[in-house]
Amino acid sequence: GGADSDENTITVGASSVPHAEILEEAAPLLEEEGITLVVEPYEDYVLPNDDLASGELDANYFQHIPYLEQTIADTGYDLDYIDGIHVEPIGVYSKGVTSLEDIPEGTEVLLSNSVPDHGRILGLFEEVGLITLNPEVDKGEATIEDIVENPNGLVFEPDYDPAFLPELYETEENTLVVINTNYAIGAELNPLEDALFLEDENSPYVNVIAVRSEDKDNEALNKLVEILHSEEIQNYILEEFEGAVVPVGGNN
Amino acid sequence: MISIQGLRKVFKTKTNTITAVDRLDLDIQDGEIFGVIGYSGAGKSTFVRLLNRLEEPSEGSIKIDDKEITELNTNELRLARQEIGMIFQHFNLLWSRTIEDNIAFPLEIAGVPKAERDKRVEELIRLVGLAGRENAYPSQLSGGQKQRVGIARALANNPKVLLCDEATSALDPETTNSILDLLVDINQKLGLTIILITHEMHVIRKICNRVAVMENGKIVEQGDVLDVFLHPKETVTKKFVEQVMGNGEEDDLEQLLAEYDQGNIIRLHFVGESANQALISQLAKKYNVDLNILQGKITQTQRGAYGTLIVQLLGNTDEIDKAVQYITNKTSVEVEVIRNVK
Amino acid sequence: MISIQGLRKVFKTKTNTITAVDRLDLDIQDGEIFGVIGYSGAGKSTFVRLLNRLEEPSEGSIKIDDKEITELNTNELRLARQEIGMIFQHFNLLWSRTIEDNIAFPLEIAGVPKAERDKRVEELIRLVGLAGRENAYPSQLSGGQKQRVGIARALANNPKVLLCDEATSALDPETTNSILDLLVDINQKLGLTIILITHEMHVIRKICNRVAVMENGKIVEQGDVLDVFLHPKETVTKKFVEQVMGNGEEDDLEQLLAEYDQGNIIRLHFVGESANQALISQLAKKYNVDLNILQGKITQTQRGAYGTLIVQLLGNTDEIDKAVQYITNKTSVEVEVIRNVK
Amino acid sequence: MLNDSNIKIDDLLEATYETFYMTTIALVGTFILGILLGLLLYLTMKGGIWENKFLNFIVAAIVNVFRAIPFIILILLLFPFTNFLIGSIRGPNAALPALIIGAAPFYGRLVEIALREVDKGVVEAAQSMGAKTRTIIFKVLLPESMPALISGITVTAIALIGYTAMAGAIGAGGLGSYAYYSGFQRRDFDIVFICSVIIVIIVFIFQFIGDFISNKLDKR
Amino acid sequence: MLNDSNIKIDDLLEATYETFYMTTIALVGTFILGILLGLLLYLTMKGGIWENKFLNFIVAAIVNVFRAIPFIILILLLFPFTNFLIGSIRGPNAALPALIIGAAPFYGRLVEIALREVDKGVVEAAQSMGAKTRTIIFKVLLPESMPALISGITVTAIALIGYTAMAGAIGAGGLGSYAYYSGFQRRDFDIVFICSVIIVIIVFIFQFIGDFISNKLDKR
Ligand SMILES: Nc1ncnc2c1ncn2[C@@H]1O[C@H](COP(=O)(O)OP(=O)(O)OP(=O)(O)O)[C@@H](O)[C@H]1O
Ligand SMILES: Nc1ncnc2c1ncn2[C@@H]1O[C@H](COP(=O)(O)OP(=O)(O)OP(=O)(O)O)[C@@H](O)[C@H]1O
Ligand SMILES: [Mg+2]
Ligand SMILES: [Mg+2]
Repeated sequence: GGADSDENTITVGASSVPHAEILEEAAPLLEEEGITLVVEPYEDYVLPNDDLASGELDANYFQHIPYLEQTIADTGYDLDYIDGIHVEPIGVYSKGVTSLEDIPEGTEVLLSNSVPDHGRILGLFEEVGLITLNPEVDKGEATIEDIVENPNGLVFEPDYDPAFLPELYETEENTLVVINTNYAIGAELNPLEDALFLEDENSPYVNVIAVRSEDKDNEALNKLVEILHSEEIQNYILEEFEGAVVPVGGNN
Repeated sequence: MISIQGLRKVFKTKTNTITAVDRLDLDIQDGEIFGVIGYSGAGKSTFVRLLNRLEEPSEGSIKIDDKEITELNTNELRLARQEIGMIFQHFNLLWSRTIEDNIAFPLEIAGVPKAERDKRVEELIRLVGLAGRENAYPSQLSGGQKQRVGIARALANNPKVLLCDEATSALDPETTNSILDLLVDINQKLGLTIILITHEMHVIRKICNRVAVMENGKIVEQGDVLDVFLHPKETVTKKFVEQVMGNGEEDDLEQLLAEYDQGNIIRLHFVGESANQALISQLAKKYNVDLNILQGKITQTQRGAYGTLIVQLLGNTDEIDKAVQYITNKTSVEVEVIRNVK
Repeated sequence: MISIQGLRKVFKTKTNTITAVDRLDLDIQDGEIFGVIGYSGAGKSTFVRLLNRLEEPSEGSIKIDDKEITELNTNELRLARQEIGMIFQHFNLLWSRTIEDNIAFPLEIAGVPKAERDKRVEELIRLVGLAGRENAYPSQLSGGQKQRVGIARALANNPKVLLCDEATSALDPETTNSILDLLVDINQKLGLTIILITHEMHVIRKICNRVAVMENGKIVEQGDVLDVFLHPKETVTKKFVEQVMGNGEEDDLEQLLAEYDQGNIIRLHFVGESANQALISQLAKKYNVDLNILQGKITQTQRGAYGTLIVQLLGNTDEIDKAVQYITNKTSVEVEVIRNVK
Repeated sequence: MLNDSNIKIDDLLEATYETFYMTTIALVGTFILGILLGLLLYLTMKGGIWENKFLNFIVAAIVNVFRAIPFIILILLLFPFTNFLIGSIRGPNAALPALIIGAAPFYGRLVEIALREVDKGVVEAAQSMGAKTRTIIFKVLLPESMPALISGITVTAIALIGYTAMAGAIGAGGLGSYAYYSGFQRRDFDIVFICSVIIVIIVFIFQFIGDFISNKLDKR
Repeated sequence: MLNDSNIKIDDLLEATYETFYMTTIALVGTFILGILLGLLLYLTMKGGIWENKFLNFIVAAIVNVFRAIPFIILILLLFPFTNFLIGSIRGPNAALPALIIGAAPFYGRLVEIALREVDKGVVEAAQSMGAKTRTIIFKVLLPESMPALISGITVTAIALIGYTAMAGAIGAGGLGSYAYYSGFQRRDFDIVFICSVIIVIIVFIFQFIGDFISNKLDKR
């Protein structure tokens, strides 16, 4: 169903984890309100925005704000978002390095090859004081070239499939490995205990319900956000994802 | 019907340049059975393959039925080829098809309807003695059986010209004979022109009208089969003729001379006149000599007995001389004295 | 040397069950050249393929050099095979190797050192008349040339037993003779045992000691070549013998009878005794008859002239009768009266 | 072990169905298109029936270009075409053009290799009978190379199953993408394991059918 | 158009080098391992020299299983092995085991197909001379099927180039991953285009070399 079908049916594109699962949890609650939610799963980060802009989707739920903004800047799509739903905090792990203070000179940092994550990761490194980024560059778009100060001489290697990072953490002992929390938990790491340092819930990388600008006030879509912010869903998120996904914008 | 001029085929390999067919001229009449003989490597297979342009000539012209084969375009060539059957030295059967379907193949190509095709195939399978094996695959046949499938296939579409490359060399004499009879039969009934490569002279003798002898890509001798048999000019031809005419092999002769160490030994060539058939008995009556037939072969031709006998003459030297003179002067039998005892 | 008992090979196909070799018993002596003849499909190729177990026997035993071939394990079989050369009906050359390397192949297998190998190969290439083509590939050779490569290859490793499956059927008579001479030579010098399948009786005549005739997978007749030639018992053998003995083909005979419509016509079988070679001249002297030699073939064997002549007897009926009686009673020549004029 | 897992039988069945669906349909298309390409390569090659250096180069270029393009980029490039053809760029059907166009050039090469193994003698025999090129193709080349063609399509089928995994990127579903996204990405290795087992079974089925047909047809 | 782009010649050269490096090394491994597997499949098949139903099944199973596993998952499964062998699980070298083990079963099937096309007569000829199986393999089977084996490895090489793109997941680099991550992900389609062109050129080079050798060796 596209935007032009039934008023009370909304089609939302989502990444399978955790977005689609969260939506599936919300669907029955929405049904009670007389709104049918169709979840269209995506495994890719380009198409959901294309499809949203072209009208195939009414909304999507897979990206954080900086990525959405980047896409709008790149494509000129007239997109906006209603509100944030959750954060998937990123953490830095290492077997060999045990404290922020004694990171050896020239330590390698292994990070995801997903370019949209890079600004976020570099921002985290700046926040804990390991590097300084060019202040003229938007944090969200920062790349490795934008590092102006790097006292520890860290070597950033943005070449790895995010899913493999836990394995790299296991074998490449003397490196820093940046792992998305969902992968960390899957690999039976405890982000709070095992991470050298971790994003907090104030991260700007909150995943949002994105819509076409004209639909920002669409009743059904706002209802969806409302339900996603409900206590029931937020508790579900906390329990289901064991801390790898942190709900935001709710009442608690 | 078939007129070949200056035909030439050169194979270039890295190390060699081989002129397989070398400026060959030849005319073959309509309805003729034309034999081609020659040593292994003489260029016989290449020659027939040039006729239907399976091999592109390097030079020269080939006219079949007044069509210049070398100038036909693809489609014309295709149609011309439908009238030229070919039996391959190495069979070239389709392993994916049964015997039946292999034989039906040229009929399918010519667009013969199924019912008619089946009839014709059945008939051919019977003719080549493979009834009962219709559904076998080539890999399940013996060499001679494959050869026969190849023959049946070449005949299936009633071609006007048939090119046979050692069509019977894998066959036993009985089967060979029946195939040859079949060919003669078709030749007479339908006026099929046949070009027949073989190294078996008895095949030539049995069914060919004319014969050409190839050596090093050239035709070194050609003519009526009988003429060539009677008066072979080239060494190669003589060797071939000896095969069918008897054991003229030189080492045999030496052995013979050693064994029969008395009297004269002469070779008599009977050249195909019935008057001379009684020569031996005439000589015995006329002169006081004993004639031992040591070796030889006599066959019948249209004009009479023809062949060679090696005969030992025992007796008085004078009588022997007279006998030999008699043969030389009074008969058409050619005599060659191999050993003269004086 | 080779002793075969109850050998049997059954091919099962979906539609047919074919007993290609059927309870065959045979003994072949050391150093013998043993011929096998038979119609196409008789089971000859299958038979030799069973001897080196290229085809697994369905039943029976094969002893070569007192080794039970059917019971050898893989490695023993391998070693046994190195002593058994084989010439294939369809050559089976490796297209990826030059002539030279094809011939060297069995030597490589036997682990002959390179220098020796090269020498032997050069020698063989010369022997089979392919000098100058050492570096050609099989695809660049004529049928007969391929056949010769196959022969050279089979001989390369000086085998003790040689299995020849129509080794000369693609060859012209000249080449055939030189190959046969080569085989006899090796046979005499090195005591090579040869099993030779062929459909050319003159090959059998020329080099074989004994011959077996196969029909429907069975050996229907066997014995000394001369005996079999002299007294063929089975129809199939007679047909083969006629091939080499002359044109005994029935339709030829009828033609002959029609052409020569006077006098008696008899067939004389000379059975290989030199005493009878002068028979024709003796008869001419003794009786008042003319003897026309119409057709026939006489060849020399170790014991004397051997062969058949078809002779027309012209003259007084009485005299003719006497002459015939003389032959019957006083000579070892067998006489068969084809037409008797009373 | 499996109790901890999030495997949903329904999803698994659906993924299996999708894999089967995509593979089978794509296979048919690949077979046809691949044979076409393979024949073109074979016929136009040096010494071929339609010897044509230029055409051969063009076909080879097309084949090579499409084999060279990473599958994921191929999907992207084909969006306009897919949209025109299927009316959508998502779901299993939308994956088909990319699957076929990705696999056909590959199969085309296998077809070419198979055709080159056909005995030149039988092609000559057919030519000597005055067969049209069409007849030579359908009655000689294809039947005589059929065992190798079938073995080749079996190999391709299995490569296609691999491609379907990547087609997950456009929501085509299938076992590969289920294994990757629901299993691998979520580190739920039970799903990976189960999916792998099912894929292996499917591979065996294809291989078995392929071998069976190929052996059946081989009358040499 | 290219002026807007972020293409860095150095990165491009490095990616090209990585692709070449991985493909070439993996190709050698694949050739050896694939021929081994293909020979095993051929020799143990029904009617083969080492006819052995059980062994044939086992080898076929191994081949099928490894062909079936999606490449990305294969990489994961091989981590312990790779770590043991290479001492690291990242970089071009760490990609090699997965590349080889991913491509070899595939090539193994192509080898099997090629071997089946070898004329049974010449194998029999070698057997009749008392050749060891080793001799038959190295002096008959492989030389007689060499044109098809080379064509097959060419096809495999090009599939391998595709695999190297996926090997980017463990930081192996290469053009495919450069195109995808620096180009596609950043919507810098010039990079995608340039990378594609280079890949196409590499494919042509491999194909050209393969065709050349294969034609050279074909003496039929
Ligand atoms: N693999 C097979 N499957 C089925 N039948 C076979 C097979 N091989 C041979 N035959 C049959 O067995 C019989 C004997 O074949 P064989 O090849 O031994 O004959 P041959 O005497 O050598 O004949 P030729 O002189 O024509 O070569 C034939 O009828 C043949 O069709
Ligand atoms: N494709 C080729 N390349 C190189 N030389 C060739 C080729 N085909 C044939 N020849 C050579 O040309 C010559 C004539 O060959 P052809 O096959 O015509 O001989 P043939 O008379 O049929 O002999 P045979 O009786 O042995 O079959 C031979 O010396 C052969 O080696
Ligand atoms: Mg020839
Ligand atoms: Mg035979």
